[in-house]
Amino acid sequence: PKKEGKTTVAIIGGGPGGYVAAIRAAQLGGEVTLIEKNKLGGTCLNVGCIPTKVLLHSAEALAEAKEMAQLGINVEVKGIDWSKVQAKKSAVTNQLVSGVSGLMKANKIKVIEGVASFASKDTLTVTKKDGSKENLTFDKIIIAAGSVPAVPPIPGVKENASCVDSTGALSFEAVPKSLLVIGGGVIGIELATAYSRFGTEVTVVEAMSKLLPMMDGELTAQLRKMMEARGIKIMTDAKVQSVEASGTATKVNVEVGGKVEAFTAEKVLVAVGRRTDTEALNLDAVGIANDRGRISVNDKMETNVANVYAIGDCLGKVMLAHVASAQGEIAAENALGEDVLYDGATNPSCVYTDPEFAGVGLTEEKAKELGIGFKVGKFPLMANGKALIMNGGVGMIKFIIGEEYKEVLGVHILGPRATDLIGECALAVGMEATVEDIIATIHAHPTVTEAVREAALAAEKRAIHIPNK
Amino acid sequence: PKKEGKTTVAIIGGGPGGYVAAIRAAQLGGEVTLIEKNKLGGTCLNVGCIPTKVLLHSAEALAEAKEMAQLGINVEVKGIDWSKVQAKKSAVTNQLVSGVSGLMKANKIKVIEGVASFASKDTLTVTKKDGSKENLTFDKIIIAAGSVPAVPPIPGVKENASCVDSTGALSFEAVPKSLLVIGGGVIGIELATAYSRFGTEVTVVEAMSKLLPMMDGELTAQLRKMMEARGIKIMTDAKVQSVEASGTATKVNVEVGGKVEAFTAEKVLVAVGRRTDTEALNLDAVGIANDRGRISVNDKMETNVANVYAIGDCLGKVMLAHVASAQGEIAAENALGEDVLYDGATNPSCVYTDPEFAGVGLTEEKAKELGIGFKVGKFPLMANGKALIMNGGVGMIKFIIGEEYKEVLGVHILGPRATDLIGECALAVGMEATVEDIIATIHAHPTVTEAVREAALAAEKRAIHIPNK
Amino acid sequence: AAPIVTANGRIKISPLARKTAAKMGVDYSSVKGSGPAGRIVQKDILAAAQNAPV
Ligand SMILES: Cc1cc2nc3c(=O)[nH]c(=O)nc-3n(C[C@H](O)[C@H](O)[C@H](O)COP(=O)(O)OP(=O)(O)OC[C@H]3O[C@@H](n4cnc5c(N)ncnc54)[C@H](O)[C@@H]3O)c2cc1C
Ligand SMILES: Cc1cc2nc3c(=O)[nH]c(=O)nc-3n(C[C@H](O)[C@H](O)[C@H](O)COP(=O)(O)OP(=O)(O)OC[C@H]3O[C@@H](n4cnc5c(N)ncnc54)[C@H](O)[C@@H]3O)c2cc1C
Repeated sequence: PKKEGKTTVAIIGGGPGGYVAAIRAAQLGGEVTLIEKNKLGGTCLNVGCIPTKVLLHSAEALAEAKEMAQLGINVEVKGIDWSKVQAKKSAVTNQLVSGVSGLMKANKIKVIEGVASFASKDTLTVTKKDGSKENLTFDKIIIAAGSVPAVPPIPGVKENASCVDSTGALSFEAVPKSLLVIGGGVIGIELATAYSRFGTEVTVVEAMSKLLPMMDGELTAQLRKMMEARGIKIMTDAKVQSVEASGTATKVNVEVGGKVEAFTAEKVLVAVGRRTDTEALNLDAVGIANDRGRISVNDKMETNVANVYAIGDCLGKVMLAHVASAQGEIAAENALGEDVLYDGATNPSCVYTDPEFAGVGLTEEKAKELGIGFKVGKFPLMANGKALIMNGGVGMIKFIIGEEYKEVLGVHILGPRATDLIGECALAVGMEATVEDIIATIHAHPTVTEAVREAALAAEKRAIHIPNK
Repeated sequence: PKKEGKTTVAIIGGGPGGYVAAIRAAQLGGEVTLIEKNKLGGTCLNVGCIPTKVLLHSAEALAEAKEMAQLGINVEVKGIDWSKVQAKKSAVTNQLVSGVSGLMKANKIKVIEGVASFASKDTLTVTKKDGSKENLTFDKIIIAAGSVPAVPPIPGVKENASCVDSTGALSFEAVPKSLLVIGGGVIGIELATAYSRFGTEVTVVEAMSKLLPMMDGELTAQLRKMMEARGIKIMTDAKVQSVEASGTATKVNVEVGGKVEAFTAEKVLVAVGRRTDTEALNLDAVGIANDRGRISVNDKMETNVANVYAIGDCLGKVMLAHVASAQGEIAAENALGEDVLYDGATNPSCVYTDPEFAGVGLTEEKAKELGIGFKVGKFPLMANGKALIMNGGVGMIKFIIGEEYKEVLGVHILGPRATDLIGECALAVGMEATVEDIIATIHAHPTVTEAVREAALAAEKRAIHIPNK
Repeated sequence: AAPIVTANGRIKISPLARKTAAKMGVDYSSVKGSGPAGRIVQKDILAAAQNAPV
C-alpha cells in the first residue's frame, strides 16, 4: 500500500551498492523495499572485503609477533589457532551484517528475502525461500545485483574439490601447506599475502605480464620483489593449461616461457575475475540494455529503461565496494528527483598487502597512454621517520603532476597506512589541487603524510629529506 | 670567503627548524653555514618526537602481543628487554641524525660545532668545544635555537634525582614500577601512555581542568576515560605543591579539591612545558626584540632587525617540529629574496596515544570563543568496518563546519591512524574545502577514511552508517 | 550566472580552474561552477572559453 505522495523504490540486492542506495533513498523520503536473496551486506561483508581484511589482520599480527624481539618485546609464537581466526572473522562479519539490518530498521526500509526478477519494466516478481512468488510494482527500481566468482574454462578446475574460489579460500578448514593462486589481481594477491604469512607455501600464476593491472607499474614491481623476498613464488606471462588430481595434492600445468611446467599444491585458489550476477533478473525480456549480463548505464546510473537504475558490480566495470556505494547514492538521489552525476575521478584503488598499496587518479602508464604531459615526484619511505619506525622504511610515494598546470593527476603509495594516506590524495584530485596546494599544507611530524608532501616537493625538485636530482 | 654573488646565510641551531631552513636556503642558491652546539636533529630527533615514538612503538607492540589470542594468534609474552628497547631507540635516532648529516653534505651546507651568539647585527661569535672563538659575518641569519624543558619552581624538584624531565624519562635505566607525571600536555600524556603499557603504575597530575589544552574537549574527555580504564590515574585541577624523598621513593604533595594529598612514586616526570633556549644568543645586546627570551617575528619570520629571522620553538609559541620546519622554509625563502608568509591554518596537532589523537583547524570551544556560527558532524568508529577490525571500533571523528558557507573549520579524530588521517583534513582546511567537497570525494573501502566522509555526511544529517538525529 | 563565493569572500574555484582561466584569458567572475556546491572546475573554464565570442 503506497503512502500518499511517497515515491516507492525497490532495490535489488543488499550489498554495499544496494543497502547504501536504500538508506539514501529513505533519507530523501522514498518508501523503500530492499530485496535480497541471500545475506544483507552482499559480497563485501560476507565473502569479500571484510572477511579478507580480518584474515589479513590476524596474519599481520602473526608477522608482527615474529618481529617483536628487535623492538625489545620478547614473545614466543606458539602458533595459530585457526578456529579462532575463523571465529573472529565470523564475529566481525556478523556484527557488521546485523549493523546493516539495524540501519534498515532505523531507516524504515522493508527488507524482503527472496530472488527478484523483472515481470515488466516496473514490476518485480519476488520468489521467496518457500517457493512462493509475489509481484510488486514500484515507481523506481535500482538494480544492485552484484557479482559472483567467474569459473574459467580450465580443464579440471570444476572437477577438483581442491580448487576453490575466494569464498572457499576464506574458509579453509585448516591453513593449507601449499596454495597455488591462479590470477594476480587484488583478490589473488591479498589472499596470497595472508596465507603466506600464515606459513603456507604460496605460488601465484598470472597470465598477463604484470600483477595488479590497475596499479602503478613501478610500485607493483617493487611490491612483487618484496613478496618474492618473503618466499612467495610469482609467475607472470604464465597460463594455466589444466588442473588434475595428483595423490592427495593437485597438479597445475602452467605454460610459461614456451614450456609447460607442473606445480603441485594442496589447494588451488581460482581468482581470475568475477562475473555479474544478473541471470535471474530477466533483463532481456524487459529490454534492459546489457552486454552479456553487464548492465549499461549513463552517468546518472540510469539504464535505457525509464525509472530503472543499476549500480555496482552488476555493471561489470569497476568492481569495488566504495564505487558501488558511491553509485548507490547517486542512483537514489536521481530516483528521488535530484539531478546528479557519478564521477569516478576520485576513486581510490587499495590492495591490502604488506606494506599496503593504494593509488588514485592516473598512473604513469595511463598518463602516457592518454598523451598527457606530466612530471613525476618520488619519495622513498626510507627517508620518513615514522615509516622507519613502523616498518623499517619500506615503500615509496609517487606523484603524477600535470606538466602545464601542475595539477595532481595521480598519487601512488606503497607503504604503511597507504590505504588511509590515499584519502588526502583523492581529495586533492577531486578538488583539482595543484602541487602547490599539497606543499602549502603543513603535514604533521612524525607521520607518513610528511612523505606525501615530500613526494609533491620532489616533483618540484625541492624535496627536503632526499637529494634532488 | 664569500662566493661571487652568493648570499651567505647562517642558521643557528640544527633542529627541524634549522636544518630544514638550511636545506631550503641552499636549494635557493644560498651559501649556508649551520651552527649547532650539540647534535644535528635538535630536540626532535635526539630527545623529542622520534625517541618518544620509538618507545611508543615498542609499547604498542607489547599491548598488541597481549591481545593477539583473540585474533587466533597464540603468543606467550615473556617480557620486555629494556636494553633492546633503548638500543632500538638509539638506532633509529642515529640513523636519522646521520641522515641529516648526509643531507647537509649533499646540499653543500657547512656545519660548525659550537655555540653561536650575536657580536653585532650581522656577525656571530662561535665558541667551539675547545674554547676557541671565531667571528663570522653573514648577509642573512636565521635563528632556530629551539627550546629546553622548563623547570617549575616546585620545592624539591631540583633536589630530588628521581625527578626527571622528558629527556630523562626517555632513558630510564629500567622500566619504573611507578611514575608520577606532572603536566597533562602532549609530552606528559605520551610518556604516560608508553610507560603504562610497559607495566608502570602511572599517575598524571594536571593543574588545569583539562588535559591536552589545544585538543577538542569532547574527544579529550573520551581519551581520558580510555586511559583511566587502562589503569592510569589522572587528576586535573590538581596542583603539585612540593616533592620530597621518602625512602627509596619520592613523595609528591598534590593539592586537589581543597585538600593536600600525598602520592608516592619511584620516578617523577616533570613535563610542565618548555622554555626557549636563547640565553646564549645575546639578543638584547644587538636589539633583537623578544619577550623574556621568546623572539618576536612577523609572518615573514623576520625579527625587528633587518636580515635576521627566527623560527620554531625559540619563538615560544607553537612548539611543534612541523611548525618549525614550515617556518624554516618560509624564512629561507624570504632570506633568499622571495616574499612569502607563514600561515599556520593547516597546522595539525597530534598526540600518539592509544588510539591516536589528532586535530586541525578550530575546535568546538575555539569556534564558540570566536563567535563563529558552526555545526558539528560526528561519527563513532564503532560503525567503521576497518576500525572495528583494527581496534574494536574505539574512537570518533568530529567535523566543525561553518554554518553559512559549510567550509571545513576543523576536524578532530580519536582513533586508529588518526595522525595520518588528519592529512586529508589539513588539506581540506588549506583549500577552503566545504563539506560537499569531502562528500564528493570517494573514500576507499574498507579504510578509516570512510569515517572521515561519514562525519562530514553527519554534519549534513545524511550519514549512511549511523542513524541521523 | 554568478559564481559561488567562499567564507572568505573569494570566488569558489579550483586551483586548476584558476590557472586554466589565467592561461586562456577567461574571466571566471561570471562562470557558473559545476563542481561540488558550485565550485568552478576546469571543465567549466574550458566550456566558457569555447563559448566566448572571438
Ligand atoms: C575476496 C574479495 C575481496 C574484496 N575486497 C574488496 C576491498 O577490499 N575493497 C573493495 O572496495 N572491494 C572489494 N571487493 C569487491 C566488493 O566486494 C564488491 O565490489 C562489492 O561487494 C560490490 O557491491 P554490490 O552491492 O555491487 O554487489 P554485491 O556485494 O555482490 O551484492 C549484491 C547482492 O545482491 C544480491 N542479489 C543478486 N541478485 C539478486 C536477485 N535477483 N534478487 C535478490 N538479491 C539478489 C546478492 O545476493 C548480493 O547480496 C572484494 C571482493 C572479493 C570477492
Ligand atoms: C619529548 C618530546 C616529544 C615531542 N614530540 C613531538 C611530536 O611528536 N611532534 C612534534 O611536532 N613535536 C614534538 N616535540 C616538539 C619538537 O621536538 C620541537 O617543536 C622541535 O624540535 C622544535 O624544533 P626547533 O628546530 O625549533 O628547535 P630544537 O629542535 O630544539 O633545535 C634547536 C637546536 O638549536 C641548538 N642551539 C640552541 N642554541 C644554540 C646556539 N646558541 N648555538 C648553536 N646551537 C644552538 C640546540 O642544540 C638544538 O639542537 C616534542 C618535544 C619533546 C621534548
